[in-house]
This record gives sequence, C-alpha cells and structure tokens, in this order.
Amino acid sequence: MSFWLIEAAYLVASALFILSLHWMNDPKSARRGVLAGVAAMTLAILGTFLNPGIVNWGWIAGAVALGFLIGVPLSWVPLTAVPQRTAVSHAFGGLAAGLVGTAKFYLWQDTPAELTAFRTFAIVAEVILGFLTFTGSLMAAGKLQEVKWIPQRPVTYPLQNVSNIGLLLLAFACGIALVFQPVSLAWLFPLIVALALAFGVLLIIPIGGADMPTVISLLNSYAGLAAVAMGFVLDNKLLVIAGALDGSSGLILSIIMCRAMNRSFTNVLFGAFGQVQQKAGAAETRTAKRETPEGAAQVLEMASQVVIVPGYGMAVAQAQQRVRELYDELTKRRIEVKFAIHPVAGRMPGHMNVLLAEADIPYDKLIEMDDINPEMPQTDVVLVIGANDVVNPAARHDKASPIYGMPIIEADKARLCLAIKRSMNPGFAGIENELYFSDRTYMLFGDAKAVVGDLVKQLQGGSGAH
Amino acid sequence: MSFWLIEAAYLVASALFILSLHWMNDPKSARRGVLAGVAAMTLAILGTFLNPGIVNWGWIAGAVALGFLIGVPLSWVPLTAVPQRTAVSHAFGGLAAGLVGTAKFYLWQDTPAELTAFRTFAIVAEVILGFLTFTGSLMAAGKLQEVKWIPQRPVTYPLQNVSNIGLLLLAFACGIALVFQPVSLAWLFPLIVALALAFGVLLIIPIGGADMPTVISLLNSYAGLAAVAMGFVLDNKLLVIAGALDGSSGLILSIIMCRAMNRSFTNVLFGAFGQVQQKAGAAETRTAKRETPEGAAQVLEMASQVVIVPGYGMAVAQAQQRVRELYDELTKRRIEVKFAIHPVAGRMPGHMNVLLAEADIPYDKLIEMDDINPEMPQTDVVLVIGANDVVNPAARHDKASPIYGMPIIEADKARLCLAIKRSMNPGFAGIENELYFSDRTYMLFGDAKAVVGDLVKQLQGGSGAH
Amino acid sequence: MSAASLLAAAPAEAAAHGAGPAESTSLLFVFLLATFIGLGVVTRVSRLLHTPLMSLTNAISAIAVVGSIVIAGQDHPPLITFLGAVALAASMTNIVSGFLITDRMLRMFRRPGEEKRR
Amino acid sequence: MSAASLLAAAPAEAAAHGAGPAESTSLLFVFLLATFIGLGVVTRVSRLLHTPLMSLTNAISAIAVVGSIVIAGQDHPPLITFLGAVALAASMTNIVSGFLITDRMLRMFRRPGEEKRR
Ligand SMILES: NC(=O)c1ccc[n+]([C@@H]2O[C@H](COP(=O)([O-])OP(=O)(O)OC[C@H]3O[C@@H](n4cnc5c(N)ncnc54)[C@H](OP(=O)(O)O)[C@@H]3O)[C@@H](O)[C@H]2O)c1
Ligand SMILES: NC(=O)c1ccc[n+]([C@@H]2O[C@H](COP(=O)([O-])OP(=O)(O)OC[C@H]3O[C@@H](n4cnc5c(N)ncnc54)[C@H](OP(=O)(O)O)[C@@H]3O)[C@@H](O)[C@H]2O)c1
Repeated sequence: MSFWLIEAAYLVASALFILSLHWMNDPKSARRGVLAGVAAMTLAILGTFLNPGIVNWGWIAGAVALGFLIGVPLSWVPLTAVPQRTAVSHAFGGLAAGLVGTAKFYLWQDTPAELTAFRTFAIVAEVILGFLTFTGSLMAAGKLQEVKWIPQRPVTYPLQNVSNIGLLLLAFACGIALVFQPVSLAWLFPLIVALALAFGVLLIIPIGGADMPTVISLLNSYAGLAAVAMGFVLDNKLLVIAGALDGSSGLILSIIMCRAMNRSFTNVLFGAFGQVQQKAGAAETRTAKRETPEGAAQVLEMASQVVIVPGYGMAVAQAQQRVRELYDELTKRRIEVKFAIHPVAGRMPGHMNVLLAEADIPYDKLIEMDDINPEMPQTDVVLVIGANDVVNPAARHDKASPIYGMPIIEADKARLCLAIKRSMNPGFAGIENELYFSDRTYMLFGDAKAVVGDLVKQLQGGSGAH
Repeated sequence: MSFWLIEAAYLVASALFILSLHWMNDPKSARRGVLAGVAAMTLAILGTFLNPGIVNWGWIAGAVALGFLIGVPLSWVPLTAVPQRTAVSHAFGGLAAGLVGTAKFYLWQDTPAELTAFRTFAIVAEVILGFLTFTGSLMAAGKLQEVKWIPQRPVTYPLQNVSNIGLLLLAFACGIALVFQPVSLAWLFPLIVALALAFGVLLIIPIGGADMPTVISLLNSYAGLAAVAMGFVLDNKLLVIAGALDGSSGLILSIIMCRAMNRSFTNVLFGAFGQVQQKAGAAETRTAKRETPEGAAQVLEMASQVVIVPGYGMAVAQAQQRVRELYDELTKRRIEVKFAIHPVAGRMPGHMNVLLAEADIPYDKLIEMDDINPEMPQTDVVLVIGANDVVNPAARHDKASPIYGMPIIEADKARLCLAIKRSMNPGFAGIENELYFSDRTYMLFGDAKAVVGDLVKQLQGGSGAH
Repeated sequence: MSAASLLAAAPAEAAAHGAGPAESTSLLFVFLLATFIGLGVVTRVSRLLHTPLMSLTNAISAIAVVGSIVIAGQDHPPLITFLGAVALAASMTNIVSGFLITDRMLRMFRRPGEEKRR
Repeated sequence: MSAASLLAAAPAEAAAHGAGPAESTSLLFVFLLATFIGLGVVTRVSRLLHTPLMSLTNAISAIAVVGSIVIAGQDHPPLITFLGAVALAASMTNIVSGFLITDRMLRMFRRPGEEKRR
C-alpha cells in the first residue's frame, strides 16, 4: 500500500513543481508558484517518510531542525547579497548529492548485484557533478562576497585549461573503470571524489568575479543534473523530474546572460574575462562635462519624458529608495518617468527589477530594453544611475571592443544624458565609455545614493508649493 | 541488445514527435515539423520490427501495402472534405486501438497472471474509447459528408441524454467487474465492445451537423487517449507519449472552438444545437439593400483600404481562386487589401487560412480577429464573402441570441459593407443577421464564386489600361 | 473505490510478471509529463495552421501502429493475427494519409514574396 | 564505447534486483520529457522575475532531500547515517531559505496602484 501512496505523492509533487515554475510567467501568479513549490516539497518529504524501514527519526529531526536554523537566517540576506546566497545554496545542494551518492556506493558494496553498470555510472556522474558543484559554488560565493583570500581577478597560468579538462577526464576515466569493476576497484572512488572537489576549485580560479552570475546559473544546472543522477541511482522519478526542471532553468538563464553579454560559454568559462580591467581604467585623457545637482534638477524639471537607466552602481550604492523619491518628485510634476531595464544590468538577471520593486516602484514602469530603445530619440533626458557597459555605444560600432555586438540601451540617442557615477572608472567590462564624453552628456560625480539624494532635495526645495 | 535498440528508437521518436508539434508554431518551420513526425513514425515502426518473435512478415507486408493503397488516395481529398477525412481517420484510429485491446485481452486469457487489475482496467478503457471513437467518427463523417441516410439535424427523443450516459456507465460497470474477475467473467467483454459501439452512434445522433468539427476534435483526443491506454496495456512509453500529445491537442482545439462560439462542451454534446435552423430561416420580413457587381466594383475601386471577411460560403462555393484574382486587381490599384480571419469561420479551425493559402495569398495578409477589429472604423469597405454568424452584431448586444457573447469581426463598424451570399437565409447558428439590414450594407446575391468572378471582370474591364 | 482496489490489487501481481508496479507508475509519470508538454506545445501552434495541426496529430495518433505490429507479427492464432493485421492496415492508412495531406496543406502557405513551394 | 558496454551490461543484471532495465529506460524517458517541460516553462518566465526564479529553482533542486532522508533514516552503519544526516541538513537549508527568500522578493513586486503585499 505504502508504495502506491508514495508514488501518488510523488506524482502530485511533480505536477506541482511544474506548475510552480509555470506560474512564474507573470508577477500576478508568481506567489502562487511559490506556494505550489512549497506544497510539492512537503508532499515529497511526507511521501518519503512513508518508506518502510525509516527508523532514525532522531537523526532526521535533528538534521531538519539544523536546516531550519541555518536556512531561516540565510533568507534574510540583503538583496545585494542574493548572488552569494544562491551560490552557497548550490554548494549545499551539490554536497547533498555527492554525499548521498557516496553513501549509496558504499552501501551497495555488500550487495554488488545492485551495482548495475547503469547505476554505477549514475553514481559516478552524481558524485562528480555534486562535489564539483560544492567546491565550485563555494569559490564563486567567495569571489562575489569579495573574501580577502580569494583573488577577485581571474588567476591564470600556462596550460591551465588543458590541465583542468585533463583532471575532469581523469575523474571520468576512473568512473568508467568503476563501472566495470565496481567492487574490486572500489578504491578508485575516493580518488574520483578528490578530483571532483579539486576541479570545482580550479574551474573557478580563472574566472573573473563579475562573470560569477553566469557561472552560478551554470552551477545551478549542474546541481539539477546531480539531482537527476541521484534519481537514476535511487530509481526515483520525482528526483529526475525536479532535477531536470532545475537543470534546464539554470541552463536557460546562463544562455540569456551570455547572449545579453554577446559572449559564448567557452569565453565565459575559459576566457579569463576581465583581466584587462586595471589597464583600461588607467588610460584616461579626454575630459567629460560635469554638472551640479542644482543644474541637473533644473534640467529634469523642464523635461516632459525622463528615462532612468539603473545599473550595478545603483545596487552597490543601495540607492533604490532615493531613486523612488526622485520618481515621486518627477511624477508629481506630471513628468513621465520610465525605467529602462537591461537584461544584464547589475550582477544577476533581473537584478534591477528586484531592487526597484523593493523600492515600491510599480512594475509597469520597468520597461525592457527592446521596448524602450525605440522611444529614446523622443526622450528629453536620460538619467544613467551607476550603469556603464549596458549604455556603452561602442557595443554598436567598435568592432575592437570586447562588448561589441552586445545589445545596449541607447542612452546616447536621447536629447540629453545625465550620468551618475563616482569617477571615470570603467565598469565590469573594463572599457571606457564614449557616452560619457559625448557633448550631450553631463556627469554627476559621486556615490549614487548621495547624488540622487541631492537631486531629490533640490526638487523638493524647488517645489515647496506642493 | 534488441531491447536497448528498441528503447533508444522509441526515445528518439518521442523527442521527434514533440519537436514535430513544436515546429508547427510557425509556418516557416511547419514543414520541418512534418518531417520530424515522419522520421519519428518511421523510427517507431522500425524499432518495433526489432521485437524478437515478430514472424508474420507476410501479414505485416500485406497490411502495410493495404494501408498505402487506402491512405494515398485519401490524402487527395479536396480541402473542403478535410473534416470528413479527419473523422474517417479517427474512426480507423479508434478501430485499431479497439482491436489491439481485444486481441490482448483474449491472448492473456491463457496466462491470467498477466491480466493484472491495472492492465485489465487499461484494456477496458482502451476498448471502450477505441470502439466509441470508431462508430462515433463514422457517424460524424457521415453527417459532414451529408450522407442521405444519416439525418443532418439533431435527432432527439425523451430521456436521450440519460439513456446515453446510462449506457456508458453500464459499459464501465462491466469493465470494473472484469477487473476483478478477468477470466471467469470474460463473457462480459463482447458486451462491453457492443455497448461502446452503440454509444458512439447514440452520442452523435443528437448533435447537429455543423457542430461536427468540435465533436471531431473531441474524438481526436479520445483516439489519443485510446493510444495512451494501449500504452498502459503494452507497457509502452512511446504509445503513452504520442497518445498524450494527441489527446491534449484535440482537447485544446475543441476548447478553442467552443470559446470562439461562446459555448460549453455540455452545450455542444447535449445541447442538440441547430434544431431551430429551419424556423429562424423562415421568419423574414425586412428588406435589405441590393447592389450590382458593377456598382460594387466602383465602390471597391474608390476605396483605399478594403477588408475581406471570408466565411463558410467561400469554402462551399470554392471561390478562393476568384478571391485571389480580386485581391490582385485591387492591390494592382494600390488598394490595401487585408483578410479578417475569424477563428471559427468555416467549418474547422483555420479553415479559411488553408483555403486562402491554397489560392496563394501571402499569409501576412491573413489577420486574426483581435488584430483587425481595431482597424475596422478606419476601413472604407468590408467585403463579406459567404460569412454570416462571425459578423453578426447580435453577438455583441442581443442577450437573447444563441450566439450572444461570441467574439465577432466587427464588419458593421466599417464605413461601408458589401455582403455576398445567395439569399437572406441564416448561417450555421440559424439566426438572422441585422448587419444585412443596416443602411450601410449592400447585398450582392448569388453564388460566391460567380459574384466575385463578376467583380473581377468589372475591375479588369475598368482597368484595361493595365 | 474501484481505483483504490486497483492499487491494492496490483502489487500482489507484481511478482507474477515482468512489469512490476514501479513500471506501471512510470507510465503514469510519463503520461503526466507528456500531457503537460502537449498542452504547452499545442497552445503555441500558430492559428494559421490549426487545420494542418488537426491532420498532423491525426497521423501521430496512428502510433497505435506499434501495438498493431506486435499483435499481427507475433505467432498467434490466426484470428488474433487477423485482428492485428486489420489494426495495422487502419493505422498505416492514417499515417500515410495524415502526413501526406498535412504536407500538402503546408506547401500552400506562402511567405510574402516567396514562390509557392512544391 | 562506454555507453554501448553499459547497455550491454545492464540487462544481465536485470534479473538480479527489483528495477529491471525497463525501469531504468523509463527514467530516461522521464528525464527527456521533464527537460522539454523545463525548457518550455522557463523560457516563458517573466524577465521581471529572473532573480526570484533563480532562488525558486534553487529551492526545487533541494529535492535531493528525498534521497537524503532515505539514507539518513534507514538502519545503516553510523557513518552512512551521518553522511545522510549532513545531506539532509544541507537540503533542508536550501528548501527553507530558497522558498523564504523567493517569497520575500515576490512580495516586493507591486502592481500599479496596488498596495505592497505583506
Ligand atoms: N546582470 C547579469 O546577470 C550579469 C552577469 C554577468 C555579468 N554582467 C555584467 O555586468 C555589467 C552590468 O552593466 P552595468 O552597466 O549595470 O554595470 P557596470 O557596467 O559594471 O558599471 C557599473 C558602474 O557603476 C559605477 N558605480 C559603482 N559603484 C557606484 C556607486 N556606489 N555609486 C555610483 N556609481 C557607482 C561604476 O563607476 P564608478 O566606479 O566610476 O562609480 C561602474 O562604471 C555588464 O557588463 C554585464 O555584462 C551582468
Ligand atoms: N470553424 C469551426 O471550427 C467551426 C466549428 C463548429 C461550428 N462552426 C460554426 O460555423 C459558423 C461559421 O461562421 P461563418 O460565418 O463562416 O459561416 P455561416 O455562419 O455558416 O454562414 C455561411 C453563409 O454563407 C452563405 N453561403 C453558403 N453557401 C454559399 C455560396 N455557395 N455562395 C455564397 N454564399 C454562400 C450562407 O448564406 P446563403 O445560404 O444565403 O448563401 C451562409 O449564411 C459559425 O457559426 C461557427 O460557430 C465553426
């Protein structure tokens, strides 16, 4: 009987997981999606509890409690730390998969009949994926958190890629050997684990901190595939389904990011992107026009349509609240304010949307790049807040530029452009931005939060009447 | 080994079937979709041939040859006969499913262990679905083909629905009994088959000929579900997958049709819709304005934007070629011609699109209802060719009308309307159409093909210069 | 009630033959997933192509051919073989006519400017 | 080469234990279908919600909890149980934090006019 109950629970859970992702297609139904996910996960867990032979309730209770103890605080992180948190979670996911695989392997040593070629292969895949996700994600989290002893910039050395790939191949070679001699060659297993752990670290070292978001989504899909492999090991369809959903989602997100950056996976993974950063930042000669908050405020007051282009800088400066106030001041004056959202503005997909949503800006004001660009020529003022690469016209014409071909928000087409940043330093791509030297652009130097704050003050002063 | 080859073939086939439907999302890739479908089917068949124990190659060859003999001519039917052809195919599909189920049931009588409750249940489902689809589709085809001895109009008698449902329930009751006593109660099996066959006929009798398209797509999904059941019987995933794809497609198409007619399934299946037809046709008093082809041709020549609304009448009259010539004449004069396509114009979904495509009209001129309606007020002339219900304004305001709430093409909003039909008779819904009495509407009475032909002659005469 | 007893019944049988209960539940999962895919894919089929879609799915539903071949092909009493052969012929008819007519219709759809496809 | 030998090897084992080859191929079918669904569903996720999507899938991938419970819960040598417990704790962490943070983010998205959701 319990068999059928469990299968039924898993079946419903699978459907709910699918619906959960499906409902994310619209902010209106998104929270229902989360509910569906929670329900599915609960069903999956309760179903599993029905398994005959589950006895160590103490251990389970303890582990679950521990999970809550770590999990709840982990969900309080500030939004800017979301990428790190995600990375850490992937690490946990990978660890879990790896450990389960390891446990199964050693359990089945006593009943070799269970270790079919198919299963052994699955175990090997699960363990390699799991453990490389574990260390890889930890490294990624470290780089994003800018931990001291983890170098931000890509670290490269001769034959790096060759040796990394070699390592992975070696691990799989051992795996294949195990497939044929799962018992007599069991000593290979720890070696595989070690290789996977090492590969995870080495994979990340040559990748620049700013490429981490892409890497994280890739690790996301690895974590998913690890779950799939676990499903193959345990003959569990629910694991396969949820894992596959996860894997494809991670894959698609990273593809979206690569496209929006006009870069290939190989380039992200092995390109050691972002080494040049320092050099580029230095070579600086031409001068840009500056503007004072007073002047900028007046310009904004005179405009009838304003487009705000937020970028990573707004996230770093935590300026979203001030931006909201600015939005209110301008709309109060019947000025039409829209936000131009570049798919890879910030450091993770949809980064800007969450920040602005946090600041209570209605999401129908957040316009996607392709929809806003046609309006740019009719726009009076574009206000760039801590964005750089995503508004760099070089992407359109300068074949030499590393971001050539990356679709951008065409701030340069607007009648006038105000840009808030702390210096003339380049952004993530490490290249200078001619937009800031155009004679229609005025720079407002300073921390985004402070500058926007000044603008708001100016406007409030100006509109004492209201 | 063969086991794995077969499974591999089936796996690839499943993927190809999915892609086949996926590629139908765009006319550009649609033919690739067909290729994928053919490839998948070929793989499935070849894979099955690998089954150990397939010996009667003679029988197989014969049956396959016969299939080609019937199938190839069946694919030459004129486009107007497509609904009938589809119905006939569903009949074949249902028959095949039913026969396989029957064969399996009697084969397993010798090895009762094989007749698990699960399988017996699946067999019963397969046989009932299969055979009711068989007779039901034949009836539907007959009604569409307007075969003499099958009454077009819904035939009703007291307690009809009750008795029909009762019949179905009885069949299932026998099925449940079989589940528990698959061998000792085997004599119930022929009874189930008979009941299913009878139900198929009785299901269609009360449904009007014009509702057949909806019924056909429903039967389509039944055929799919029968294949799914067969999959459960034979432990064959490919059958389950292809069947499920088919089932959901049929379901969605019938839902689309019901929505576009603003009717419910129950209303279609048990509503005995279309009885009123005769009555309504009679009650006719008001007179409509007539127009001659000459006059109409002049009106068209003066227009700058013309929208053509084709309907079932164009299909019946096979007027699409003439319409194409009209289109050419008008565009020659730099008049912008668009076609307004109602989702249920004609007698099957997408009917008009195929006819006009057959007449070589580029598909970017075929505009969906929702996209064309906003343009109507700016339209100089709307030319309605054999359409009626889909342009009946009563759907908007007359709560009493049977089509109230059905979305329509708002021909009445255009500056001027020309309507081609043979008489003032009503259309499928059997209700009169006030559009034809509006003072902005001019009727062109006659067979669509003839009238449009006249229009073309007029225009060619007028534009001898070209 | 029937369902429940079904479930109860099956595991008992499980041992008796090849396909254990696990196998039959796999089929349920496959059914669930395939249905999700079907709904997702078909809702995105271009409205232009609903008629060809009908005949395409019609051809696809002829997948019953797989079952028919097994029945007709294996060494069974002649009556059974005959049933199988009829089923096979019927399915083949659908496959052939279904794909042919779908392609015939699709060939008619002409992109602006583009020549009609043969 | 490895794949082929894999396939060859498995059926032999089949008899030896519960899950026959049919079962393992079912998993392949399930994987194929689920991947199709995943690709279809995720590509239609609103761009607005890509960040919440990341944390949601993150929580979903913690489905590994199922495997962890089995390992940790069954009567095994203490070391195995310990591994299982660690895995379980890790998965639970992801489930809890993943869903909580996703919901926290989604609560922020405010429809025009509508009050912020609590
Ligand atoms: N979103 C994703 O998923 C994703 C993933 C991977 C990579 N990326 C990459 O990240 C980049 C995102 O482009 P972006 O324009 O948003 O950011 P960006 O190109 O990195 O530029 C951010 C700018 O903000 C300024 N800034 C930093 N801190 C600031 C502060 N506190 N106050 C004011 N300004 C500040 C910096 O100039 P100063 O130092 O002079 O202030 C910098 O030029 C793209 O190149 C994209 O390819 C994005
Ligand atoms: N498309 C689908 O999937 C589907 C499915 C089920 C039901 N339906 C129903 O079918 C109807 C389709 O609407 P519709 O406007 O296209 O067709 P309609 O409402 O049935 O009207 C067709 C009109 O064409 C005229 N006609 C018939 N033969 C003609 C000929 N040879 N030359 C000129 N005119 C001719 C008829 O008037 P005369 O007799 O005076 O000539 C008739 O009024 C809707 O009510 C819809 O709900 C459609």
